[in-house]
Amino acid sequence: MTAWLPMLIPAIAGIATFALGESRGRARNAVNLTAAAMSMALVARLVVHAYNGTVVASTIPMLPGLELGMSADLLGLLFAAVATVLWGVTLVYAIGYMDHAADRARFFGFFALCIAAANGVALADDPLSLFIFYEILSLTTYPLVVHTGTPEALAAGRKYLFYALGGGAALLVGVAWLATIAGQTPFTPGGALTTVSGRTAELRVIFALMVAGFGVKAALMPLHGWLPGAMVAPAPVSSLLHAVAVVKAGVFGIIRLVNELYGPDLATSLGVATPLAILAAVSIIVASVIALRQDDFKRRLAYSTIAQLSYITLGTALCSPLAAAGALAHLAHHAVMKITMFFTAGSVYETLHVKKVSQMPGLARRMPLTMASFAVAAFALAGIPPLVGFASKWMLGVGSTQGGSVWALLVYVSSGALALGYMVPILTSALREGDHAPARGAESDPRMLWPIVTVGVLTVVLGLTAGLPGSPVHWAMTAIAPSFGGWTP
Amino acid sequence: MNVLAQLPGLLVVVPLAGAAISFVAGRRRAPHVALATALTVLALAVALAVHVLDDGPFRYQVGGWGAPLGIDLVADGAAALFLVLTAIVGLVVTLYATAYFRTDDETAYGHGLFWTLWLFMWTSLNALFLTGDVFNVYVCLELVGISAVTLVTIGGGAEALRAGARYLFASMLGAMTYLLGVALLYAATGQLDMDVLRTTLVADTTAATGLALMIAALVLKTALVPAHFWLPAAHGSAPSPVSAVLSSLVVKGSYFVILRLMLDVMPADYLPGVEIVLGVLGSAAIVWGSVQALLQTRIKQLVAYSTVAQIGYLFLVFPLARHGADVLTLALTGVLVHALSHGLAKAGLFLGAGSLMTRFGHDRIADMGGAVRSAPALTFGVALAGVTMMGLPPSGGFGAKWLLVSAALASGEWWWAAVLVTGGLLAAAYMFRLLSVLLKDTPTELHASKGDARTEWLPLALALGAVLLVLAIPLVSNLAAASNVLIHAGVTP
Amino acid sequence: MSTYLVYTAGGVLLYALGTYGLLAKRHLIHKVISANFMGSGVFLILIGLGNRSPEGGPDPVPQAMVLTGIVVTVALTALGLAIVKRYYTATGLDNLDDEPSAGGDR
Amino acid sequence: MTPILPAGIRSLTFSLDETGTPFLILFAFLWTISALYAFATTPAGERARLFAYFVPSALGGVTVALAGDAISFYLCFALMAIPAWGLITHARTAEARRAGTIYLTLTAIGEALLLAALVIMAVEADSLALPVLAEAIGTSPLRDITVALLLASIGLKIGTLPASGVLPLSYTYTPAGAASALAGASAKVGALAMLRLLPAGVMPEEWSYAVMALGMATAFLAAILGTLTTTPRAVLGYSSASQMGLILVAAGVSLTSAEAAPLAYGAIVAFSLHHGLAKSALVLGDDVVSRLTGRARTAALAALALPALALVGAPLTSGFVAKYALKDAVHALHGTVPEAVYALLPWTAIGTAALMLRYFVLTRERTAETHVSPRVPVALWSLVLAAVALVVWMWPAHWNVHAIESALSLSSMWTALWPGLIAVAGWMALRYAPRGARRLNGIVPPGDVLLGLAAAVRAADRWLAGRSRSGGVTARGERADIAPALRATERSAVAWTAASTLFVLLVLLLVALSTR
Amino acid sequence: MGDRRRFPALLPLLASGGVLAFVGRAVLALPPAANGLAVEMRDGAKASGIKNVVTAVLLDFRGYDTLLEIAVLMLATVAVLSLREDPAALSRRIAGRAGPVLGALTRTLAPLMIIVAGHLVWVGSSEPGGAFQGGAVLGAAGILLVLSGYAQPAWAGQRIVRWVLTVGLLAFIGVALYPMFGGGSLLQYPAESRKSLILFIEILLTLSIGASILSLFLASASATAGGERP
Repeated sequence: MTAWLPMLIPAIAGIATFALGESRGRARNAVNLTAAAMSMALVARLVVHAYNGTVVASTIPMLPGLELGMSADLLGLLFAAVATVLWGVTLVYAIGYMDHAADRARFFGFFALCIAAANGVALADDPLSLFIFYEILSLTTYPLVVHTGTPEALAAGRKYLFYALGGGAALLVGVAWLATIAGQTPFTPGGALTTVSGRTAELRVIFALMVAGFGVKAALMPLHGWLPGAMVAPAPVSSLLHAVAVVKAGVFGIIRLVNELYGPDLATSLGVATPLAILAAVSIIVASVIALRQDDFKRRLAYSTIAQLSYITLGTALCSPLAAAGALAHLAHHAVMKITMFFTAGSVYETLHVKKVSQMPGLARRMPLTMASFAVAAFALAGIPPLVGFASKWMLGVGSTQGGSVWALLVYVSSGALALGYMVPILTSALREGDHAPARGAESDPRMLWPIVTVGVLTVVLGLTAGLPGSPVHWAMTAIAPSFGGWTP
Repeated sequence: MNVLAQLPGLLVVVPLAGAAISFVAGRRRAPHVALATALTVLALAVALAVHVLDDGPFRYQVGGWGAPLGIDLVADGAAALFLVLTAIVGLVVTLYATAYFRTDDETAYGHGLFWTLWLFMWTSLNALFLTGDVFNVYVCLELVGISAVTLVTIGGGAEALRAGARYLFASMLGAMTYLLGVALLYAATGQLDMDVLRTTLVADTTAATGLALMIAALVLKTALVPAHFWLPAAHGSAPSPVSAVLSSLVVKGSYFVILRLMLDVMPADYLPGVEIVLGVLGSAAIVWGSVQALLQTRIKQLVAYSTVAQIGYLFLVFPLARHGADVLTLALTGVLVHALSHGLAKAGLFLGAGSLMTRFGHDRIADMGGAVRSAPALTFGVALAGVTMMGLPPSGGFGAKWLLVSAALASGEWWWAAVLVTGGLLAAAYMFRLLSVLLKDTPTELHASKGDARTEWLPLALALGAVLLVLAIPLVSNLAAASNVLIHAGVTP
Repeated sequence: MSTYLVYTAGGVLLYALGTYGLLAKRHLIHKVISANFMGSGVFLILIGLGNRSPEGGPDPVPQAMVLTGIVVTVALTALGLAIVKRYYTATGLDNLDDEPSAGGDR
Repeated sequence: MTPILPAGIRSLTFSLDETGTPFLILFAFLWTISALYAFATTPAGERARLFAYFVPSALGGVTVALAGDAISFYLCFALMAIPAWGLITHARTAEARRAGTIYLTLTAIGEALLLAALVIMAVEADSLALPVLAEAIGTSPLRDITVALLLASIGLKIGTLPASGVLPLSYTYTPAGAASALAGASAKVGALAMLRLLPAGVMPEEWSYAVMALGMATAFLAAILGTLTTTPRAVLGYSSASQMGLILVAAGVSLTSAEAAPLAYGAIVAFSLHHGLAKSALVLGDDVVSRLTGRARTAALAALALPALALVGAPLTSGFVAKYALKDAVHALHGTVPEAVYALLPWTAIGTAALMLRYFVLTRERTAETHVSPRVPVALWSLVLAAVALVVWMWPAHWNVHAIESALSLSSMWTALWPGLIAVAGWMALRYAPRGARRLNGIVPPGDVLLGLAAAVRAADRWLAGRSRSGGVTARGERADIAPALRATERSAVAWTAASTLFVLLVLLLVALSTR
Repeated sequence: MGDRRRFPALLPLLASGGVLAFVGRAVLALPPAANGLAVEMRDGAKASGIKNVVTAVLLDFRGYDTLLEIAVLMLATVAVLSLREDPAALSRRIAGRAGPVLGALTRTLAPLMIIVAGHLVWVGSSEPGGAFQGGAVLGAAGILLVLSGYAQPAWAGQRIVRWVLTVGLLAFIGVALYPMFGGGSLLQYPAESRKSLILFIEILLTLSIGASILSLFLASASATAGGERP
């Protein structure tokens, strides 16, 4: 039962939020923050268990011959931890951001449900369970995307759904097909399809279908079209979409798919890993180049997200242990970096109504702490040591090379260069003399400022402590090791 | 009296008595009669389902004669499932109707005869789900047809009358076709009981012609494309509680008979090629119905065309049934789950549409912006019903889609899976066309006074039921295993 | 040609005629009557085919079916007429094609 | 865990070794002078802005000599290079900004290439320690690509063709103090990278020859470009590129021959020290001269001769020794290409001499621009000049004994002098050249082809943007609306006669199928 | 006029022709001799004690069909009643205007018809006849009385009318339920009281059927009368 709690606690919080209604703001905040704290404590406990080799798991019967299962293994817990911790941070931020907005009950309710779904995706023990929570995630995100109810928001929401449901459909067919040929296939490090012999053509098609399904949320090109548009949502939602839950669910799905469903060996011998890797590589480069050309702040971040997600996909698809571990670590690292950036974007919009990079001159003096946090995250994203982004990029690069894919290494380093290319102009624009007068008093609502600083500091701290037991890097390596047989880092 | 053994009989007679009594009771007391009947029937239906789950299917000899002399009722898992669905939807619709039909105008809504007509319809549906006799099916179908046509016209507008007239003629055409089929079948076999027919049917032109006519007639009553011509108008212009019942239950009645005839009564390949035609028409229904739903500008027309599409899913079981017991089990369980979830969700959707129309005072989708502000629970209910229509988890619709897709893939005929998936996506398209308007941020003056709380929460309750159905799939699967189709196919010992 | 075939053939013919009427006749009353044709056709077929017993004497089951069928058809016809009349009252139309009534022949 | 896993701060190691020491001294000296100079010459209001970039850049620029492992090296490299953008754009003019953008782009690419090479080397060595890396890559199957990556990265740093414009771009708009550090120290990190990372004596000869040829080409071509520009700083930039081309020749030598490698390394170190100090002196000198008037100005202009002569390689200067070391290194190789290079090496001095003349002329033309007391700048400049003069005598002797020995021979004196004489003669001749030739004066903007490249990229971007906009419009415009057709189809399909007939036909179809 | 969107008339003709052909073929494919269930029914009828086999089939073997058939009839009545317009207009519009001849005729015929109806019910168990036939005659008598002004038209708003309409069905239901308490199933008449129970049903049914037919007529008439309205 404990394995269900990381999913159930936010879900209950979400329902309670709906039940409390619009007017009881204090109670709503209390419920959500308490739930976040409880989830964090719970995940922490599960992590300790998992590190000690005890994986808490539980199943309930669902479809004929198939069970719905949750299992708190290290791999899933990493994602769950990211979602849960950043939920807490985002909650504080969102309470500040949405201070005067309408429909907060709806907003926070669906927000909590999103986290519940993300935790469900994280801890799902088999493809079916994962699929179910994956789709729930699509659905619970929709109301958040269209939250403002403006025509642009609705259009973006429609686009989001079009993509998400299309992907979901592909995933459904893939999962169902796999179930018909392999039955219940709980995720197993190194591959769960040991009982299937032959049927290579079918397995290839299923792999492609599942990649198409996860690829939508992972914004793998050409399935990325929804992401830039979804930027119309309120900033906490963008943070959630990009950093915490939604897109990460996609790449996490790919991680599970490659490492624990097919297994690196089968994925390689079927010849499905390399095309995926190439697709991811193309996404990285193309998205980065497009990001260079965006003036809209959030759109630029969105294309950056597309590129960074494909880091993870590429690392996973290389089927090399260190690259896979790097991919997993990057899942956490990118979350921290990108949430800083989106918080910044939200903060400058909410405080000064700045939406474009070209409107930023003067911002560095007007919001020094905010922009400093952003700068740190930006450099981390470009992979400057010893910040957090470097650690995973280094792992990915080393892993690529060890796996014999120097080309992937070149993709990574090129992308790092491009990241500098699209991040630095934001900083330089903000550093120019401009219209925004230096701050008098607080630079923004403290409930928005301190979360930004917190995650900003986190990008430094996690980078400096990379490799210590419990750090995402160490965690990722421990979690990924079983998928590669006897590999020890 | 051993109630358990008498359940099939009671399930027909109790609502019939309710109908008669409600007529005598007059328009003020009729709602109470209906409510009491609804509760009783629900209890009976649930008891029957439990009984069937425990002890397996059983036959009930009306008059004590037994087939072939008398008429037998058949209580198997599938029948129990439809009976429970009918009872649940029936109860909710009855509750909703007590709010919806509240008016001081004595002549409105068929002079308060809604309750009687509705209980007659319920009777006929129960009878249809239970009957084991092909001629008795005819009588039941006529009962359903007359009550349905009348309920469509009960609102009294020109559009409703026109729809009712179309429905009536379609109904007549179907009834005559069916009766002709029965005549030929009886002439060829000398039997009317389905179980007897199952064991005695041999290849014969006349019998095959008769059965084909019967199937075709039932297809018309089920409104499978291209025989859907009467449905959108009828379901779209009836009062909302009626639309709910028509869409969620009535089409299932005739479908259930097709299911029995095709999969239980007739030996495999008795009507060669018909199962393929049904599958193809089902696919066409899914695509065409969804596309048309997408084009509608009025809310109930949209929901009605959605029914046209959702009916298509039910027919995919027939081509899949040719692929062995495992696929049949998956597919049958799939359509049963689909029938259930669609029944609940579509009723919820129609009730929700009715509540929206009452609040807005019109039925134009484009002008329903801002509903989410003033009626959040209602909007949420519509959205949840939509989730199940699209077949997204966690919902009953998802369970159905999963099972059917699995069956299609296991059969090797993957194109049915493609149709299913396309249907889900199209459903998403038309549902979100509606939802995106409801979620729009437009300040709207709603007729809040007309918003009885029941009309907001009952649709949500139904939709929630459709969603939570996903948890009951093991139960449905057990009921499917206790259905004669699977037992006679040798799946269940 | 056996006796039963005469009845049956008549029934089939009646049924086909009714079918045509229901399909093609525009006036709603015509349609109701056509449906009755179809019903009568089936009844004739039932009676006719029920009369093939080698022992003489008709088969009672088709007879019972016909009796039930007649009552049902009466009910349907009554409802049909009521709806058609009410429809005419409400719209002034006697067909389903949105065409003005032919006039005089309602 | 293997040592190449990222371990955050624990991955970073710093140590001082024989290779690092001269660079540390050079970097520390130059950055310190440059910091003081910049502090003294920058208006108080702008100091914060300048030093926000200067401090990290200097930090990286100095500690890079101490970096003991791949990650630290990369970190310091990046730390120095990226904030330098702020120094280049400090003037906030459009040109400065454009220069900054190009610089940053090339830096980012260079960083990326370096990182890629470092990753491969770390993997192949299964270690992060710098001394192990170059050794391990020599025997790796990934040797060629790694060396190519390294050379490309270093090439971008030191302004090798076709990126020869990067150095002029980075000096031209930068405030003098900071520019002196960039000129003296920044590009030398590339030299350090050669020593630290390039494998010695393992590459095929062709590689070596190609690198040497590229170095020579850069040396000549950058000189020609430099003479055609219009600001003293740009001239110095091209001069740097030209000089760094010579360093690349040394690197080329080391690639293929293990025996010649020590000589080549000596040459690289010597060149770095010599050029770093001399170029720094020249950059500052330009600024100092512009601050002085009258006799002081004349004296300063005269003093500029010292670093200028050193660059040309006049006897008794550091340049002379450095060039000699290079010659020795090249001479250690046999074959057509090394011999051709050997023969051509003295000719490069003509270009350098021409550049120095041009610099001189341009500096002399500069007028006083500021009224800040020139005392501190002059003092700092004097320190650098002293270093230029003295460094050659503090040479670690064992690196290039031969150079010291032969430095004073007559033949070598002549060898060192004639190119300068040719240059002077040529310059004189040019004064009487036809008008057409004179129009060449100033046709090369600092940055040369890079500017063109940047413009091309911008044009492509505009074109793309325009195309995607118009493309979108056409797509929408041409999309046919099928909704009315679908509605009409449904309307006729549900019309009674059609629909019921269709149904009866369906009945017939089913019957026909059933009774086949 | 109105030739727009006219469906080609040939197609319905072809379709009907196809029906003729296929049904004809099916009929011709039948063997000329077949018993159907005739033998079983006759044997069964002997066991049930009802002399008229058709009545036995209708009310006993397939009594369930008949129960639903009664339901159909009552349903149709309710349906038509629900479609009627303002009941108050009813009496105005169907004003009985009996002339002397019709009056005399009615005075003679009506009682006769009621007697015939009773007779038909009574002989139903052994000869052709029964509740439907009786009810039809009874209904006709009612129509005659209303048209000739001897009786006021009644409508469902009156409780008594509703009771009369319903009593047959209610009785049938009661009788159907009754055996259940004795362990039998629906409509399983106890052997000893079979005949009297059936007669009881038939009598009440005759009343209800007659009332139904009358109501159908009256309600339809009221719908017709609305023709003046736009």
